Amino acid sequence: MSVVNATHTVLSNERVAEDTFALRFSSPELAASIRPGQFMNILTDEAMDPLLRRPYSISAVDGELCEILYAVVGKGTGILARKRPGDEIGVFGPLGNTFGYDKDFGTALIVAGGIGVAPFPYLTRELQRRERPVLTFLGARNAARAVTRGLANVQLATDDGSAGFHGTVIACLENYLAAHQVDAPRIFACGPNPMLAATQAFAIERGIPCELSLESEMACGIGICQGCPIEKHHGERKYSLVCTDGPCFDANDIVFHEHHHA
Amino acid sequence: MSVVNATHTVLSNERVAEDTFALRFSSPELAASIRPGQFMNILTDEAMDPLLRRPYSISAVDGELCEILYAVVGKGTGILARKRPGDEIGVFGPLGNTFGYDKDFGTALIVAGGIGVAPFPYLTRELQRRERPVLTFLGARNAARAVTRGLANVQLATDDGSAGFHGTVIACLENYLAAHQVDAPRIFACGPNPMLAATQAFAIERGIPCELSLESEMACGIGICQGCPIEKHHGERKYSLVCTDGPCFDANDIVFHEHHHA
Amino acid sequence: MNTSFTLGTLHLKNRVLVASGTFGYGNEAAPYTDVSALGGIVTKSVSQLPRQGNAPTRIAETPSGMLNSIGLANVGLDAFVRDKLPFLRAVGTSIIVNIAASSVDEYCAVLERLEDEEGIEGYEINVSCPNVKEGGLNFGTRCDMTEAITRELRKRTGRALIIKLTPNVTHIGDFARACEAEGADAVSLINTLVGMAVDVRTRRPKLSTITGGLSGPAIKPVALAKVYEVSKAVRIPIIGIGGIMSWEDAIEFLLVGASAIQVGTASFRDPDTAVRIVHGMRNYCEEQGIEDIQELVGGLRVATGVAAPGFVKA
Amino acid sequence: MNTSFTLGTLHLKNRVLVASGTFGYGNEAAPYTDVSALGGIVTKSVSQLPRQGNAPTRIAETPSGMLNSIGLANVGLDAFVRDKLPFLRAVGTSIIVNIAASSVDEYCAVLERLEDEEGIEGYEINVSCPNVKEGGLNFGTRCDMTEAITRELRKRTGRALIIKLTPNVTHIGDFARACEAEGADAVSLINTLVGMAVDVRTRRPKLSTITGGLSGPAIKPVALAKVYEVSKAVRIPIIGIGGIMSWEDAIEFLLVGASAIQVGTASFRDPDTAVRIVHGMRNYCEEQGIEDIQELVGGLRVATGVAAPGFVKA
Ligand SMILES: Cc1cc2nc3c(=O)[nH]c(=O)nc-3n(C[C@H](O)[C@H](O)[C@H](O)COP(=O)(O)OP(=O)(O)OC[C@H]3O[C@@H](n4cnc5c(N)ncnc54)[C@H](O)[C@@H]3O)c2cc1C
Ligand SMILES: Cc1cc2nc3c(=O)[nH]c(=O)nc-3n(C[C@H](O)[C@H](O)[C@H](O)COP(=O)(O)OP(=O)(O)OC[C@H]3O[C@@H](n4cnc5c(N)ncnc54)[C@H](O)[C@@H]3O)c2cc1C
Ligand SMILES: Cc1cc2nc3c(=O)[nH]c(=O)nc-3n(C[C@H](O)[C@H](O)[C@H](O)COP(=O)(O)O)c2cc1C
Ligand SMILES: Cc1cc2nc3c(=O)[nH]c(=O)nc-3n(C[C@H](O)[C@H](O)[C@H](O)COP(=O)(O)O)c2cc1C
Ligand code: FES
Ligand code: FES
Repeated sequence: MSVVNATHTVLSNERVAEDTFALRFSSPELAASIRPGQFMNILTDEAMDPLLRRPYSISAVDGELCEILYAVVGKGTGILARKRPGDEIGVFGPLGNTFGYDKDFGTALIVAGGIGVAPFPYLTRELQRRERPVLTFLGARNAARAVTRGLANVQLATDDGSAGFHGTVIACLENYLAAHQVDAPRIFACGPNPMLAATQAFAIERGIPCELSLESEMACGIGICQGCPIEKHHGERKYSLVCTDGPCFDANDIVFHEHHHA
Repeated sequence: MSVVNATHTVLSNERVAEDTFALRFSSPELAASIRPGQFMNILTDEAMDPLLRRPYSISAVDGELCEILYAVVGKGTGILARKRPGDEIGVFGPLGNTFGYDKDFGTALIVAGGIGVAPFPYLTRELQRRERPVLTFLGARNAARAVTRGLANVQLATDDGSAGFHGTVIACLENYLAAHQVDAPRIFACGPNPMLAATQAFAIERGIPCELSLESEMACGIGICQGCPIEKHHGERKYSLVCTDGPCFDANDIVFHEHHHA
Repeated sequence: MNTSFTLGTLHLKNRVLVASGTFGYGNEAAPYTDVSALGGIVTKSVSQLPRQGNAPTRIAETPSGMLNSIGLANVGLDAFVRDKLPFLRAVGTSIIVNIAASSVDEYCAVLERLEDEEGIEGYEINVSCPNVKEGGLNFGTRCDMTEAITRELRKRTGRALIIKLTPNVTHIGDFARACEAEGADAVSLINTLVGMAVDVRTRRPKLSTITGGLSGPAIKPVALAKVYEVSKAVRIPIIGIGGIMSWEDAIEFLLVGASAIQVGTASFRDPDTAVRIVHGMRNYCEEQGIEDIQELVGGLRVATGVAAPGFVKA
Repeated sequence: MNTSFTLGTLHLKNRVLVASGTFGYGNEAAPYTDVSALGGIVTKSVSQLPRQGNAPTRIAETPSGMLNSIGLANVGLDAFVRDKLPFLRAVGTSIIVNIAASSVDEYCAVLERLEDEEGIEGYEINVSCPNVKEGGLNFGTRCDMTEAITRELRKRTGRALIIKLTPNVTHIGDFARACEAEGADAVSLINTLVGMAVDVRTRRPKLSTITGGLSGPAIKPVALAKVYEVSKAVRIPIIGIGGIMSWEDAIEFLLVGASAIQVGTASFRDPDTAVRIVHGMRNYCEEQGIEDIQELVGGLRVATGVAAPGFVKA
């Protein structure tokens, strides 16, 4: 595995939706080694505040170009949003495991909530390269925040009904499956924990194989801080680490807790 | 007094010598109120590291434009050097007292060491407006670091002799005064403390009126932290504050200590 | 919407004070912020005689913090009463005089002299001072000495008596309990953490006194933990101090148990910070439909049956 | 140029170690840095039985620092010996096993079991653990308990015995003296400061355990002051820990009296940090013409007749 821990130059950093940006940099090594579902840790500058890197999923790879999609929610993403072409960022990756896009299934059902859409343009490309049918269910607060770039067969659901289906992305998925026949589906989901918990419940109830890409506060991204536990049903270890055992987990293994809904 | 405590947009930030930059921004209020010798406190961004603003002398005022000259020596100046037109900085000023350019004297002898040159383009302009003769003695490590913009009748002294007089700026001044007759001189000096101590000794010995613009670590710039003391010979208070009683002091009042030469 | 807070003789119009030694005597910052909008001003520590303070260098920046060793530089009791108090009285905000001393007698003498003066609503006692009688051992690090100071001062004033605690102790709750037992109206915390900085180039300490006091955002997590610990130990009100830079920080201190807060180092970065926090807290309460900000005090939501504190707890 | 350091059975090829709990068991970080270039690895705390650790959330970032409440999550003694030690033995750097326990007996049992194992050069004892017999009171905050642990462990090993001190005490020098008196080969400090963070939005503590341990650059000034204090109290070597991010930071700790240093939180920001510090220190010594890095230990230049420490000192 070729690991990248280097400073890279920002090539572009455009606004692609409300409070949402796509940042691109060139890294032949990372582009060659990183796979859908994996992430990288980004350091915005040398200042000690913020102290820790932030994890970002790889959203697209185009030749030597790597792209991340991010929503501005705080300190680190705020600094990132002010980066301009020519500015530098520290990149460390690839980190974590990948989606099971080579597993045995028929149709890929991508379920994304908010910025949880980030890993899916890259996953979609890899699925299409394998000529696997892809249906995408995208949940967003409103039309202005929906990011559809690089996705396929998008069913949009908005909380305020400003576009597409008026309701949650799960309700949207449920409706769709009631009306259409989908052969050997497999769900790939990423988004806020409440949405993932709902996806998990839905998938288990319907007996649909399902992978969840989880978030957690993280300090290191490589398993040395033990800071990113997620409770599992099975196995002698009570907790797994989101950074190294994940971020992609089988929906059957994960236990969501009340604090996940904060 | 109209005080400015606002965010301003960087208009330009060019390299003017080795590790030395001139940064310009527009502030009608500050331009109208700030005088030669005064300074402003600049906040580079919202991050908590660096925590404190940094003091910079006003180096030039041109209509509504304000300019600072700075040398990259550490954290804050490093961040400042990466600012580009369009980026923002926090500006707080004017702070401190001014040079006595309206006092009663004949010829102004400006003595600058290194980045201590910063306040003098603006002082030079004000002196020339008053049609007072100005002689400038500029000390620099080498030719590449000498910043002569906005100065008048410059005698350059370099530590390595790469340009002008080979030696200290004080020796250069001494030679000059030995060879020339200067009527009712008054010294305005700014630079590293060892240079200021030497200037002080020279001025007192020759009985030349002399003002020193001092530096000190500073937290607040307005007299509320008591963090910037300078020992004085006279008065019942042992210490004065560089930020509010200075930064410009009469050479006769100041006591330099060994730690100033660190 | 009610933001006020009453503590014996002390009536704060809002919960935001400026911390001792970080706002001078009010007059210095007046050109740069609306001092009258503050809940109150805690003065620079006043000692019986003027103090010149420590030799330079007195301050050093650290990551998200700063070290200081000002050495209680202050004009002294007489000059304070003569030159500083008149301005403070006229400001239109509550005045709390912070007292520093090197013996119990000196604490008493300074307070007694101030009792004669109008316009002082309360006292904050800086016990983080070397006790000359005990070879310079810090009053605030010994429960018995903190107790003695509180007892003697309580005898001498009906005005609000606030003891300012140092965080540099093992069990700060014990100190708060001692103050409560001896009749203090409130405790304020935290004072600075002992810290040090070194200049690698010169191989010298950055401060002339070698060690100094660490303040700023770097210490906020420690301050929150200490306030929380004290809130479990005493019933008297707590004034929270330490790294408060924003109204969000201020609310955090209220949630863990502080009835009011003090803004310190933040005023150096921007002298208008405390006033901005006053407005920020008000807006937050209005948005949240909070009628009395008192609702937030101690309002931390703790999940029932929380795991025992981590091994790193003292 | 000599960078090595010997401490009883412990032979460090250089002065840079990685701190317990911040580098796992060495194998996790091996793909990202040249582990063999380190002076040594201090393992994650090992307890007699496996510990699952605390519930999420376990970490929260703070200004220039972070809070953690991992809860000693570790594989336990048997799995450590079986699964982790073989890799560590093969790394080619000194191995120090950090031991955590909830009773003196457990400390002894873990150490005795490890005595049978090859390739362990020393032990670091994490006394910042709740003592079940004393109602969860932290061993490290009581001199007598720290003393007892040191005494009992000293009886049981000839290997380097390092006691890791907590900073959450009034006079850390007393604890270092107790360790020295009971025969410890060295003390390491500091462990984390007790801290807390609150999420204003949810009004909940950010950590599941409410309070946690503060680490990172924010605490470096406190760590330097504690190391300096301990260096005045004992003759045994000190291993400095706390907010070390660069070789300059490392040199600062040597100057104030540390014989070696540990890199903790910095490895999360960049797992290659400790190795970069090894190289940075070497270059510095070469530039300065320093033949033996020992010259720097305690080499702080203090002006004679320094003013008494400022009022803010504990
Ligand atoms: C494996 C992984 C992949 C991720 N991929 C992406 C991505 O592709 N695009 C993207 O925009 N974001 C992604 N995130 C989340 C992203 O890392 C956080 O949004 C980011 O750390 C917030 O940083 P900040 O400094 O702006 O916010 P902060 O100032 O640190 O925090 C702002 C708010 O966000 C919350 N927060 C901070 N970090 C996290 C976190 N890791 N998870 C959940 N809440 C958090 C805080 O509690 C706070 O309420 C990913 C997270 C993980 C763990
Ligand atoms: C009244 C006044 C006016 C000034 N005007 C200018 C100016 O016009 N242009 C300019 O380039 N600089 C000026 N300075 C100095 C400038 O403020 C410092 O160079 C700057 O604070 C360094 O910031 P930094 O973060 O880059 O360095 P830091 O990382 O803070 O420190 C780097 C090195 O610089 C030293 N240092 C830091 N601050 C000071 C200080 N205030 N005085 C002396 N040494 C310091 C530190 O000890 C350290 O060795 C002025 C200082 C004062 C007090
Ligand atoms: C420069 C400076 C001077 C201080 N002087 C005093 C003082 O005279 N008396 C006192 O009780 N506290 C003093 N303090 C402590 C502050 O009042 C406050 O308790 C501490 O700085 C923590 O708050 P902060 O992090 O918001 O600054 C001083 C702090 C600083 C930074
Ligand atoms: C996530 C994390 C886990 C830690 N785990 C342990 C541990 O298991 N045992 C121990 O003695 N110290 C532990 N520590 C404390 C560190 O070893 C170190 O003493 C402290 O973090 C200060 O150093 P730093 O600022 O360089 O991180 C841990 C620290 C962190 C941040
Ligand atoms: S983020 Fe450190 S172990 Fe997962
Ligand atoms: S810088 Fe604060 S008093 Fe001068």
